[in-house]
Amino acid sequence: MLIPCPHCGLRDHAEFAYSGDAGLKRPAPDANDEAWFDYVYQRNNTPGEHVELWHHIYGCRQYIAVTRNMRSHDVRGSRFAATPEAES
Amino acid sequence: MLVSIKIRNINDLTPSFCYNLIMGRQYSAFRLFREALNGQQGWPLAWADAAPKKSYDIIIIGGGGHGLATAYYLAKLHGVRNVAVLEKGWIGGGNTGRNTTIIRSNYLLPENALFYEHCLKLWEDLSLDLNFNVMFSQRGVLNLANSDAQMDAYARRGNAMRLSGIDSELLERDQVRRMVPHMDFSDRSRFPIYGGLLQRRGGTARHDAVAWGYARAASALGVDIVQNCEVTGFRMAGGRVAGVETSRGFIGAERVGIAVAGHTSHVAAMAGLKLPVESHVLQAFVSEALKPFLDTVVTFGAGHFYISQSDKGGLVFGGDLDFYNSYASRGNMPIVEDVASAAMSLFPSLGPLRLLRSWGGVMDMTMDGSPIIGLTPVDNFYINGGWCYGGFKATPGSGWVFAHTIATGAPHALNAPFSLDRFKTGRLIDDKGAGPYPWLH
Amino acid sequence: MSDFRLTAESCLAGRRVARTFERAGKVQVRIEERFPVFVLEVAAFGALQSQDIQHFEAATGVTPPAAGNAVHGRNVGVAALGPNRWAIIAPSELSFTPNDNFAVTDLGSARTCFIISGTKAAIVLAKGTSIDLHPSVFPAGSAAATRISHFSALIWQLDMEDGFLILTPRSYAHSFYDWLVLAASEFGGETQAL
Amino acid sequence: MNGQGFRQADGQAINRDKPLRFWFDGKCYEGFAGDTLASALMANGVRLLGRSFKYHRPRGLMTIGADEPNALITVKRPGFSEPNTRATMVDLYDGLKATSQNAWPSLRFDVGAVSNAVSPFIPAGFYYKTFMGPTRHAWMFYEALIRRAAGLGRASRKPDASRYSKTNAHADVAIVGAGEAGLNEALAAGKTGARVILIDEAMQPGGWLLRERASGAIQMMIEALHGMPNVTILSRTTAFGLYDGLQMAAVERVQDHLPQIDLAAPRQRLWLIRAKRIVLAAGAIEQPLLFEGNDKPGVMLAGAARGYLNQHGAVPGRCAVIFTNNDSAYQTAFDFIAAGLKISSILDTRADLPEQLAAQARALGVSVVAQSAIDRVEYSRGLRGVHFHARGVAGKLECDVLAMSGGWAPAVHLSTHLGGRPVFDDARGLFLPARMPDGITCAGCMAGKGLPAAEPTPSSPSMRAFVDFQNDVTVKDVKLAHREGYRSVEHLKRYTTLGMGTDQGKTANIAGLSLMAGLTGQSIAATGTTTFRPPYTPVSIGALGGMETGEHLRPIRRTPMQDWHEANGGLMAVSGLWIRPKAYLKPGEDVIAAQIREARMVRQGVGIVDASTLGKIEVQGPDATEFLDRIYCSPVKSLKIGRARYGVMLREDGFVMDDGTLARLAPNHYYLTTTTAQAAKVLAHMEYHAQVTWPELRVSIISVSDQFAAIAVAGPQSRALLAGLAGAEAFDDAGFPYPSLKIITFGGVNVRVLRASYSGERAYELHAPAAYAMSLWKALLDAGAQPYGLEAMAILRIEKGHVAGAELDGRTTPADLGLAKLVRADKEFIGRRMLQRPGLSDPSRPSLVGLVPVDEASRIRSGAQITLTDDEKQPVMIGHVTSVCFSSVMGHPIALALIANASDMHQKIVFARYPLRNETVAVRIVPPVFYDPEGARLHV
Repeated sequence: MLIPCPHCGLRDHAEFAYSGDAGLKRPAPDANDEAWFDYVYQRNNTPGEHVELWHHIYGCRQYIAVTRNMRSHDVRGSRFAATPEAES
Repeated sequence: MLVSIKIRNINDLTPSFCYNLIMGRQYSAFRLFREALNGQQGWPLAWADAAPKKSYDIIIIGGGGHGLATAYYLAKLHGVRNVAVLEKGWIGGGNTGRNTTIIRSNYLLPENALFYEHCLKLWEDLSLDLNFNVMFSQRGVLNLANSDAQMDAYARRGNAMRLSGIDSELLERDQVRRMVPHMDFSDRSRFPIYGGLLQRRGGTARHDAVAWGYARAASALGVDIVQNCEVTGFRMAGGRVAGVETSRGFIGAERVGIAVAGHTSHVAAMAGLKLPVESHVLQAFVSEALKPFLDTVVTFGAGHFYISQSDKGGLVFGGDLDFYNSYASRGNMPIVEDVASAAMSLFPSLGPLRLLRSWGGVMDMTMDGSPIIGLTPVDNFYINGGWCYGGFKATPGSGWVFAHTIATGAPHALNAPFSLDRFKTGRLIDDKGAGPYPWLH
Repeated sequence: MSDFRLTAESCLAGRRVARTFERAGKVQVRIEERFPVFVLEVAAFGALQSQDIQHFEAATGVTPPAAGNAVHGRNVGVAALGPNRWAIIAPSELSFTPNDNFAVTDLGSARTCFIISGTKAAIVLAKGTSIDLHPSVFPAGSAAATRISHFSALIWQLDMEDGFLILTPRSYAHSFYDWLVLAASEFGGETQAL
Repeated sequence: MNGQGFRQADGQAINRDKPLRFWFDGKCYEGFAGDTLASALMANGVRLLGRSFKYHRPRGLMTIGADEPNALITVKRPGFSEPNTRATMVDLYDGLKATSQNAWPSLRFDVGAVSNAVSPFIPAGFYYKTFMGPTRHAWMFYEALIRRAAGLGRASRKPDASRYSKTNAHADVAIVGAGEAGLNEALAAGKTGARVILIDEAMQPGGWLLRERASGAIQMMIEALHGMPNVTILSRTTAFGLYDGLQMAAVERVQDHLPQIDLAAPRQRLWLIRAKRIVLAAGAIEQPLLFEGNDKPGVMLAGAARGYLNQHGAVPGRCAVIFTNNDSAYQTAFDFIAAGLKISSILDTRADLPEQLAAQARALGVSVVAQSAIDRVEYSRGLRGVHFHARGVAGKLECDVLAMSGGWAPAVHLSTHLGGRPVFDDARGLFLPARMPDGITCAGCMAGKGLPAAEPTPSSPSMRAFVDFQNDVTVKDVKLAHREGYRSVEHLKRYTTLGMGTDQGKTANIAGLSLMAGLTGQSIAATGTTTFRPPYTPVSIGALGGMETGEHLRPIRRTPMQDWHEANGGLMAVSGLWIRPKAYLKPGEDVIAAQIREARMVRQGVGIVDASTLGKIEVQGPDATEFLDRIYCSPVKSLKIGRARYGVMLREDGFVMDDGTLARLAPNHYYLTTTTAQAAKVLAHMEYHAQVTWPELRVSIISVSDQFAAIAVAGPQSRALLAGLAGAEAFDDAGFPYPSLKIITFGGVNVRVLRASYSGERAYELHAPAAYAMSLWKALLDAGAQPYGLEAMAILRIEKGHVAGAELDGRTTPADLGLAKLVRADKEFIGRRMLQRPGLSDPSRPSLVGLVPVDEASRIRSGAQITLTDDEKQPVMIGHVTSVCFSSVMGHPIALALIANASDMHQKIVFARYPLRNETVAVRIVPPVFYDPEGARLHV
């Protein structure tokens, strides 16, 4: 499987460490328990497209947010996790 | 001696047993012999492929080992016979039919150890109980240790097991060598074998037979097994599940349990639940059939790898997850290569032997590596999932406690700790100590 | 207070012997270690402004190369490691003063530098790396932080024919060297003492 | 040596000037270069090549390729042997030695064949119905017997002497199959200058073209390709799997065709090919017909029969009967006649014969019988003839070979690897490739081109007809599966083992599912096929493992002092990727004595230890302080420049992730250490939060684990030792208090000296550039220091109650480890919120205590469980021993443990239970700091 790294280009996924759901937003310190529980533990995990983090540990060491289909493994796009979606 | 009808005590007079006996359906060598004389023409259906009724007392979604076992124990132990098992494809087609068939109860944490030991005890009687040979082979499960720290960790685990009444032995290097001599004990080994933890009562079973055996026994007790019936949604009424929408129409139910490991998240989502679960793919491999030379299940501590040899002669082995969320029951090459490297390193003679088939199973990976069996916020909706990659060995116990939970509306002491709310309370069951990173468990 | 001087030592000390392993009379791969090398990792906290680029050029004599590239200056080479991150490689000490927009980290001891050359150099590396080293895709001046077998490495296609510069973490370099020699053995090669 | 009695003048593939000697079951034969083992045995008139898996029935060649179900043999080589090898895929070489399998005492007389006689008693799935009693463990008894019958070939137990390799390749176009379609695709793509890789499993490209009587044309195509530098042709290479991202895996048999294998070079090579476009031109597989005796030696596929004749001049038989349901087999008749062999008759199952072909056959004097069926074959030490019936007629035909054709099925296997299902084409009655991702296309037969229409499988063939030859699945077994309800194709496969042999049912699956479709009354399309999984044909585990085996399974990480440790009595032990010295043994010393000596040395004088494996990270940037303050649960902001501090960080779920030392070098510049085990995780953890959680923070995180080697100098005399090397003033306590970091020049090199202590004694960690570390280590030795190892280090830290890996097991909170006071309530940090959950703040949680044996002579073991009583019946486990040592200062064993409700347990006597060795030791619970609790030694 190939992961499009915005810096390094198409690379085999063996260069990356998978790092889970890219959609998680750390709640404010005073957010309620539900919000925190949701952030740390609950995942949508619905079949189909999934935006997820791949850490390019053998390359540029950036966390890449990759849009990938969980059924077909087709990769639709990627961006640096550090870059807000808007800019990508 | 070959006759398998044996009544050890009154409990053996199970309904299914009597039914089979009366209907002349009882499997036995004698029956096999009789059938040989008329060309095996007299065998009835192993299980009736039922059409769904309008409604049931209990619907179990998922016709894998866990779902079928649940239905069987509901009927056998709790007297609930108006039960349907809904399977979207063919029974046993999920992870029941795609695993490396390893059975063990060698866990560190007491919650796990006690539960899996209960499963193991059920395994020991399963063939006789179901009158279907599931070929539970107690050939032993040997976990190799490759460092002092690992030996200490295994000692901790083994001692905890022994104090919980579970068999376990700590082997030194030379004892391991006597047991499995053709592993690499040379000095070119990257990770020398220090010793290992052995559970002799562990072993393997014939995975398909487990689904078929439970299906046959449950069917004999009046459970409807409905194949090619995909659940597409839940009909809710007053915060309760009223029934399920399926590819074969609406089916009403008093209570609904799901046992669809691998797909728990999206089935639960239909009932409005979000779970601490991710789906990941785990590959497994089988070699060409060879004259048996490995009679124990061996797991390799350094570089995740486990291997056993089936009764057909194939080496059955596997390794790590593919490490990314997936609902596709197939993996990729890096894991294939890494598993083969580990295989060659542990057994340097495997080089010329050939990999025959590889496959992938979709695993519910939970946030602490332990399953979820119990109640949900929806009060007549019960969940059984999150088996990570250890679901097969749990099959009988999982069905047993799930049946209890659904029938009585409350978890059994054995599955109480595996509640969904443990993640909220922080009373986690993290045998590996890996934290909320499902792909690391 | 005793008077002594510390001396630098390659992690391949004792291994850096000249060896030739021919195959069918051929020697097609050459493995050398360059020691000592001076390596700096420079990271900018944000996108480079013109004064940052000037600062960079003042220190290195070259403009920071774009992703996928490496450039030569006089006695210095610079390769792009990641967004706003570069490896500066030089045979001798070179100073790059950190400021509010640059973090500078000395990695001279952290990296081992190999030069792999010869007609089969790319073939040997292809045993371990999944990136495409074909000249049409990875011409001279290309650089990639990638994976070779179990090792993380920076591969830089040098101007010299069939020559690659490789930076790999020091603690792994021993194993990497053994891997290279094994990978090269089917073609015949030589390792160079320095 | 026997002559090649069945060799014809034909056979363009073989070179008669190159005779080769080979052995089969110890008997010597001759063949020619260009032969496969199969063709050479055929040329020598050897018809019996193997025994089937279940019934041990005699079997001969069925096919001419990778689809061979019967002719499985073991190739013996000096270094190793290769079981279950298809004779059809073995290129003949001089001196080849092969043996038959699954037969005892001999292939011709096989005792196992008795199972054939009892076959009525052992139908499909018989084992599910018996072997259950009388006791719960009965199966173990039966299994022992059954396993004796299991398996085909025998695996060697000796280490595999051969070498394997792996290579990554990239192409614009990768083509599978160098038959007519593949060659054309390669030429077309090659002309455009694209990088092309053409893969073919045979010894030379050409595919079926090589099996035509006249095949001059292809030589030109192949020469044209050889003329293109941008085209790579991989022969003897099987593309066995398709993977995501247009990746293809193939295995090249680099040396398997050579008489001598060069052990310095790979025997096989795994190709990992990434292409922009993949073309599947793998051709089609001929299917057998179902009739009684269809598995007998001498019964083979029609295409194979003429293939051997045309390609190798090997004669399957002198007089053939053709049995077919399609047009393709007529060519076999024509080729036989052209080769001067006899065709006794063509039996065609179809009512309407193909006029032209039938006329052509009759013109050659061959009778063609329509609507015919074979009732049985006559076989005794060879095929004698067939009994058939047709409209009106019935009779027997003499023959020594029966060439059958049940039609051709595209080799769709690869097309299904990415999840697609083959599509059934009703019109032509065959499965076409599945829908595939963009970039993958099919050509030739796989695209359905040039395949003859075949008549569907008859609904009720003979019960004794074999469907799966290798696994002995008969029509009767399929019917039994149907009768018992195993009707899904997957149930059929799993219940009868149909298609589960080494050939993965290439000649069995379609017949099997057609039969099931007939029985259920469903269409074949609705019945569907089982999924084909990689690999297409079996691949050696060695090739998949490549070079990364044995000592190369994982890299070994080495500190700069590694060679010295090994050369100076270091007792080395694996610890993660590192191999570290447990202790340095003096002559006559055992490891226990050595570690106690080393620990005392540190307590009383000074010692040095190689701590280079610690993780080291530099954090720089305007927001470095803010960032670290959120990462550590312990205070950071108050850390002054030049000072250091012990720090703890949590995972977001509130459990301890790691601990270490944090030092501030400059306002925006921090240097921190992690434990050896967690180094990589901590780096990734910090990068995650810097990039994902707080991208707005301007911070740079770089690992310097390899840049700095760390040497801890510990003991009351450490200062004196170091002062001797770098000057006393540098180590003046006023200017260099505990804990802090100072850069001090040693022998001209700046060294980061961290005044921190793991041993509880005055100690300094010298973090020196790794290149200079060995030189510094030597200087310390010259100054009189002696080294200590991991075990002594463990003693020293356990005596001080410092936690390490065994305590930081991913399940402990700061409070569990007695570190609660470090957790700052007045700031936000990773893990704060989850740490507040009841399960993590429950006072009954196991927490850290010390243990001493009541009888000081008795031994506590690491991994022991703690129970309240020594009662054998109802042991109540309240915790476990995490770390143990023999205390150098107290003169008896001490231990750290995690125990529930520890606060109420002080001075209580409990039991360290080690049932694995039947040991129970009474222990007293004491505070976890055994030595110098007030920390005075730090300043001595």
